[in-house]
Amino acid sequence: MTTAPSAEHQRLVKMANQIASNIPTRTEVAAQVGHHLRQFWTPGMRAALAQIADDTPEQLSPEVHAALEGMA
Amino acid sequence: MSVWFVPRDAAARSMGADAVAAALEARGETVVRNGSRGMLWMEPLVERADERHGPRVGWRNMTADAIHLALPNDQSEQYVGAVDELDYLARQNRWIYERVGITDPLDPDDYVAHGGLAGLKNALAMSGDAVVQAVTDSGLRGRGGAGFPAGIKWRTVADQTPQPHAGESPSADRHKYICVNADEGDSGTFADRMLMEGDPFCLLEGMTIAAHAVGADRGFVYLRSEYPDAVATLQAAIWIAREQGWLGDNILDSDLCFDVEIRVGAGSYVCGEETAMLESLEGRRGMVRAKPPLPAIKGLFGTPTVINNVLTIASVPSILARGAEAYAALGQNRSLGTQVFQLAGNIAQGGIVETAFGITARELVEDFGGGTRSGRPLRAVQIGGPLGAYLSADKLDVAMEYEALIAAGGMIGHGGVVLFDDTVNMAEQARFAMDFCVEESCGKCTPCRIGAVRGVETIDKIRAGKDVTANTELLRDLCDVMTHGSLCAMGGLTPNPVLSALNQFPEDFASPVIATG
Amino acid sequence: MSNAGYPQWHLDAAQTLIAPIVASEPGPVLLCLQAVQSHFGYVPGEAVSLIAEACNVSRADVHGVFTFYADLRDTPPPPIPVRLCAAEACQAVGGRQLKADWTALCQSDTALAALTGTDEPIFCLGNCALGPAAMVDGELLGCADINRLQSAVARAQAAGEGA
Amino acid sequence: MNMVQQFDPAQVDMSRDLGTPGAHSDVMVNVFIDGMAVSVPEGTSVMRAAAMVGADIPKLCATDNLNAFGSCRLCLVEIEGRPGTPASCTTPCQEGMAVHTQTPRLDKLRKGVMELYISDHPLDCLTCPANGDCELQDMAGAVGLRTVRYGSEGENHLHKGKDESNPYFTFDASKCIVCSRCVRACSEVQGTFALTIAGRGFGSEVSPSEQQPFLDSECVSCGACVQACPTATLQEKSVIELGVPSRKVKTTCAYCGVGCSFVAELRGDEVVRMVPDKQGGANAGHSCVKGRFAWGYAQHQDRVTTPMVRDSIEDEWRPVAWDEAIAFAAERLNQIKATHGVDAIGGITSSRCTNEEVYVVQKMVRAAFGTNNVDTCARVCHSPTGYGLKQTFGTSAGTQDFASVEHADAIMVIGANPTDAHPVFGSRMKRRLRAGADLIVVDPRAIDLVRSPHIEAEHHLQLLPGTNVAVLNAISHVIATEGLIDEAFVAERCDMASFRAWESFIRLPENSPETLAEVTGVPAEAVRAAARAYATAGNAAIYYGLGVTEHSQGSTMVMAMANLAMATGNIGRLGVGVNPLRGQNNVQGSCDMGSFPHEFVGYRHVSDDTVREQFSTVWGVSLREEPGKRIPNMLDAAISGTFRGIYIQGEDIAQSDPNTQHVTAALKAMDCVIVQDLFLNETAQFAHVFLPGTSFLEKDGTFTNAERRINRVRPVMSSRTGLSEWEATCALSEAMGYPMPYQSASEIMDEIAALTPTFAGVSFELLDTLGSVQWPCNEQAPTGTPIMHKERFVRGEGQFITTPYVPTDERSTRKFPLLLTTGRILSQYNVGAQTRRTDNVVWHAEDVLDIHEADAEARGVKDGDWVEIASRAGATRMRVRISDDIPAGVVYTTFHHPVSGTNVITTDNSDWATNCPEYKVTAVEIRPAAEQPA
Repeated sequence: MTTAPSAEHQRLVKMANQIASNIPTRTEVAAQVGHHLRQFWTPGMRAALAQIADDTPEQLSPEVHAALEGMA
Repeated sequence: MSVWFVPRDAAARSMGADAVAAALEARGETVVRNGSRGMLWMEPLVERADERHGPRVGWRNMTADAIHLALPNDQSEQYVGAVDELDYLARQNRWIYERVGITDPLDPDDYVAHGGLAGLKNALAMSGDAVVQAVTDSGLRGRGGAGFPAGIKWRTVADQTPQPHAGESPSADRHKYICVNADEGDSGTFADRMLMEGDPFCLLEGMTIAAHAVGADRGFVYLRSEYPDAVATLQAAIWIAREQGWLGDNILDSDLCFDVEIRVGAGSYVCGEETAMLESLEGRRGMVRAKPPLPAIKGLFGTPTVINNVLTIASVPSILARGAEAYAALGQNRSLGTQVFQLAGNIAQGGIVETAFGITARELVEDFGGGTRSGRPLRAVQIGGPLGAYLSADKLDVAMEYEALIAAGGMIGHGGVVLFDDTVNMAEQARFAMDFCVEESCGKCTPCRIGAVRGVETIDKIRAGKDVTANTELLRDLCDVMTHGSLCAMGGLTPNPVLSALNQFPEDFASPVIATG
Repeated sequence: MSNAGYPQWHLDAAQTLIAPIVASEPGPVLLCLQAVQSHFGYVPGEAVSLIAEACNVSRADVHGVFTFYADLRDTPPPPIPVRLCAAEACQAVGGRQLKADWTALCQSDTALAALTGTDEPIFCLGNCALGPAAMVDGELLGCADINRLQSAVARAQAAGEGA
Repeated sequence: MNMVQQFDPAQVDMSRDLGTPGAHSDVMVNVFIDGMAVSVPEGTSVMRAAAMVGADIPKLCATDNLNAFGSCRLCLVEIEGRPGTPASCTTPCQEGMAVHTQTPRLDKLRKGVMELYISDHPLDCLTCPANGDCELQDMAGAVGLRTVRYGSEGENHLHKGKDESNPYFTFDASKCIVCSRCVRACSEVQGTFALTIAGRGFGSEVSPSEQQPFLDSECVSCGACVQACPTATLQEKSVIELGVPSRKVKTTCAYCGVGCSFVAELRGDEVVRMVPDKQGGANAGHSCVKGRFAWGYAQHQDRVTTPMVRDSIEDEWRPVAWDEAIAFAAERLNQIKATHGVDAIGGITSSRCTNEEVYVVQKMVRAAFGTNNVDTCARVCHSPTGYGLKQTFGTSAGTQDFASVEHADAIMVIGANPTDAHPVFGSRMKRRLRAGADLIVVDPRAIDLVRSPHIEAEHHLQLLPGTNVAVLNAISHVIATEGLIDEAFVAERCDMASFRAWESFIRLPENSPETLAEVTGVPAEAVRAAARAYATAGNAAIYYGLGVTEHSQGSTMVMAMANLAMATGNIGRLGVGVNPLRGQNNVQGSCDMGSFPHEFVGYRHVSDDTVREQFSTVWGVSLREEPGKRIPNMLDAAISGTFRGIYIQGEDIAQSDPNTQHVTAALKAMDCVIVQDLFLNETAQFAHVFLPGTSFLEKDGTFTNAERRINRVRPVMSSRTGLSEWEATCALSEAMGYPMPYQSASEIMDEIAALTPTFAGVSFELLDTLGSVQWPCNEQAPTGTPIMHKERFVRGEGQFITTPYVPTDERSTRKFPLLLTTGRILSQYNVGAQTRRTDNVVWHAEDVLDIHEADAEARGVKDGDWVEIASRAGATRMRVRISDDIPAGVVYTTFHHPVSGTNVITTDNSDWATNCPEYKVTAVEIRPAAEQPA
């Protein structure tokens, strides 16, 4: 990826990673992150995150990737 | 080798006792600084004994310059002979004051040798309840003036559960306190002071017995700042008592743990009122508290507290030592035991007279006191301090006990008797009573705070001859408001001297100029 | 003791003075005020804040206590304070006259007045059988008269100079 | 007795002054007052018993919010079988007592006392500001005083000067009767102890601190003394200026989340004063400097009362009629909707507005805009509370009423500063602390509660900003490993599986105080002691504020506190609980009212088909099932160009939201910004439509305070803008094609009640009857619910949630070595829009930066110097104050003045679950600066 990510995308990345590292469970992180994203994020934000996961996968933690896969 | 006794009492010192002691010491004599015998017109009364505990002979009004007279010549005009045989002492019945003047107040061995600790030892062999019962049986009543039965007060405190200080968490230490009111502010009274200077261990012993009786762990003596000698002597006695194991943990090897501290007043007469004293002990303004709650239930720092006067507490060791029954056999009616009367003012033979209740004022004034110092006719006697009534000279046959004095329109107060000769102006004394209230009112309640000021002004108007009839009526109305409306005895009793003067000596209120109505 | 013996007011010294009181005594405000006064001879305004802070009460609290008690003062005492008893037992033996005489003397002798201060009345020194009573620089006098007062002042002065 | 009448205590009008406080006892005693029998709880004073039967006894020093004092001596009575004339205020009723309140003897004594009072009082009743509102005057009449025989030449206090230093009230010592009511109010009610009596006897006088002017004293201007004064000695300047009020309206304060009830007193349409309502459920007659005095902003000249529009933010504002402004706004929003879709617009509701106003805004967004892009300013303060308490207890609200604190044995205050930010509750808490409850403060700063007159925290855990969760985990670790868990409570009330998971987590060595000491800066022993104190107190209560929520782990922290309370059984009764102290007056309400993008009214998720169906039916539109955008997402999308129009109700996001540069960039990027507010605030600089708002004095509706108490806000005066705010919102909605034809605010509440199970029983009628009510209020709880989770948790079983500590990204570095944290002070409120427009500025004219001496010295900064504060986000300037309230490495400031630009330097880090900004931790560096900013 060469284009600079937008502030909006930067925030989504940060939010997703932060949710993954803080979600209060140690056993079912992916499911809980997925649940959280469905509860509180707009469909547009979720779609944008999925796009980021495809475009720049290194920005997102493995738990976020797992969560996105679980939601798909 | 003879031993000399020179009192360390403040009254004796005020007449030069220190110089006399120094002069004797300079001559290489052995000097013991005892308390005062209470024959204050003789101070400094210097005594000599052939041995430490032998019989003593005395010289009155001794000075350093005259000491050489005493040494070789027992027959100087100041010589009084065997002191114990002096009529003034021999006619007394000393319980509280049994050691005062005899012992070195700060010598613990002397204390024990003269019967000290006997009461405490007896008490410790009894249950706390039994001690309370003994005090109840003795008929001992508060010597501060109100005359409340000490046993009932102690019983109330004994029945309470110790409490943490107000505002502390429930898990904090729990306490009960013994507070001794040594704020002896009444003019004409000095028995507390002389006891603390002359036999301080007696007070500490009494407090310790009280602590055992009610389950208290700490005691305070609230002592007025005007008594620096008493503060110093009592403080020294506390240190010595701790060393002796008479205070502190496991007193006399018992389970009792109790210690005493002095709190010095700071110039407030009202702090002699028990709730104001508590406020002051808590470090606050000495404002009177409304009752209830009673201090026995919520007292110092909100905990159950015994508050007694010095003489009340100092009566306790001898009651426990000699028995409640023997004590109750003294006195009359509901005034049992002995009272320490103090003879003062314009009096020839001022001092301490401890005797059973019931003696008449006339006996005290004439037989003991020997009339006025000035030699002029006696005009009035004020009994019971600045809040006590004036009695005219013809009313002295009243028995000195609580109820009889109340019936006579007076009060026994703290046992002070102040004499005035015929030069006194009783309107001026009435004005002073109001003025004293102006000076010393705590300011909490309106009748006292404003009333006293108006009282002075109204008496001034009467004395100046302004609308005398109307203003006299106003003064009487004001006295009524103060008597029945004041929060404490300060405002409530100030009308006593005012009205007694007005009623018995109306001629003094007539204007020196014109007395138009 | 003459007031020449009082050290200069010093905040840190005052702090050291009151710290153990605050640490060990419940209700320490009055004790702190008294400790400061007995050490420095008076309680300067600065001490009020110091004591309030140390005792964890308001300045108003301390001020209220300070102004309630007649003993407490916010200015240094005179070198040799003279106080005459104004109560009844001493009135009965000429206390009022002594007071008037002493006041007159001080009015004519300004040095004496400066030395002994304005006589603040004191009500009862517990010497009521030997009145009039007076307190001269802490020394109790019985049967006081002008001469005895003056010689007591002189004694105190000499003791102060000797110290 | 032949004239005995039985009296029914239920008939007592409690708004009267009964003279002494009520007694709490189950034992009743029967007494006869002037022949009338009355039964009162043991401990009730004779005065109160008499007042209950209508036999009012004259009094001056007694008032029923202060302990009996017994000084005025007007209230003397006679009691059969007892000598003397005791004061009725200090005499408790005893069984069978027969009291006479009116006898010739008493009449004479009372007249005599009154005569003394008047002999030292100016005879200027006719020109006195309190004429007609003076208890001394009333009592002189009551006792029938006709003459003062002492004359007027005696000693008096009439020459005493007047202290006018306080901006809001005067102290006229010549009128003082030394009843000590002011002194006692300052001590007993407010707990500041700024007043005393100086001197004694006739020389006694009221003294602020050391006989200083009020303004220079320790006084915090709460008004309790003015309220308590029976004469004109302490008198509101507004009363002196405007005269004694002629009518009264009960309403609710619009400042903090305490939600004090006030009686607005007016002359015509002009407010003369605001007096705290004795029957106010939240404040019980107390007030603070803001609510009591700082209401003048409502009439401030800066206030805009006409709608305005402009095509571009470069243009000048154009005042227009309401119709035109509404049409303008509707057209712009509809245009954006048509061009960019419904997701391109949204709205923000305000916690300063009423429930009804908030409700219509979120309804407009969901129904007229057609989107769930609605959020609230609670996003930036208490959103983690809603999230965390819902997860653990099942409801997004505090568990107790305020009065509960009076039963707490240990109080843990975390990240809150009640004496400044919630002063009326702070006073209540302090009263309990003075009575002996233990206090644990968890805060980087030594707030006043840590040590102030007569209050001292037993435990102060002075943690580094950002380590709340670590400290709470350490506390819970101690409780779990030292056998302090309330096993019975947990077994009975909580989900055991979640408890076991939590317990095994919390017992891990990584959560021990020893392990965490380095991270938190709190010594392990201090943590252990505090944990034991909390767990063993009996009743332990937690109160917290924005110092908990405004962190990257704000939600985690809320859950950690909930875990702690459940583990120790401190939930579901008086004296315990987990209690948020809400920032603004209606934070609770704005959250309740469906302001969050994922929830309908009553915290029900938009994806819940049943709920959505219900709303669709009542509202007559289809509603979206997916959450909308939160504020930061809206702003991001604005910068990206996909979000283009916003309706902002009463919030100044350009000043109050973090990372100001980012916020302003977003606002600038939009096509239509509609601001509804009292003043042209910072955000309005970027607006196209300005809709004038109404002050609380003009509103009709309800506020819900931090204890879930729904209070009525009543219009004290007519709207200065011509419309209610909800009317303006409805007009816009209608102009956009979705009519909301409400006739009254009451009708809006009826709709809320119909749609919300927890509000089912609420109506204006009920509130007017009961005064206030705490939700849930419905069939099961017709008079409301002071204490929640009593028998069971709202969610059924209490849910433990593991709370691993995850450090924030915002860490001190070599470049930004200090941690900045922020807070409030007493006299100012939030961004200061209201309080800066009042005389409250005399107490706080500027924000300053508190810095530890060592940090100041290392940077060559002295007390009072100007410094530059720089963070990763930006820089601003401020004056410094050397302070030992904070540890080295931490700096602190308030954010009440826009010039301070505090949010220029705060970053856009936020809570992981709710995006509540991390205001409380910003890594900064301080440099000396030559001059103040322009």
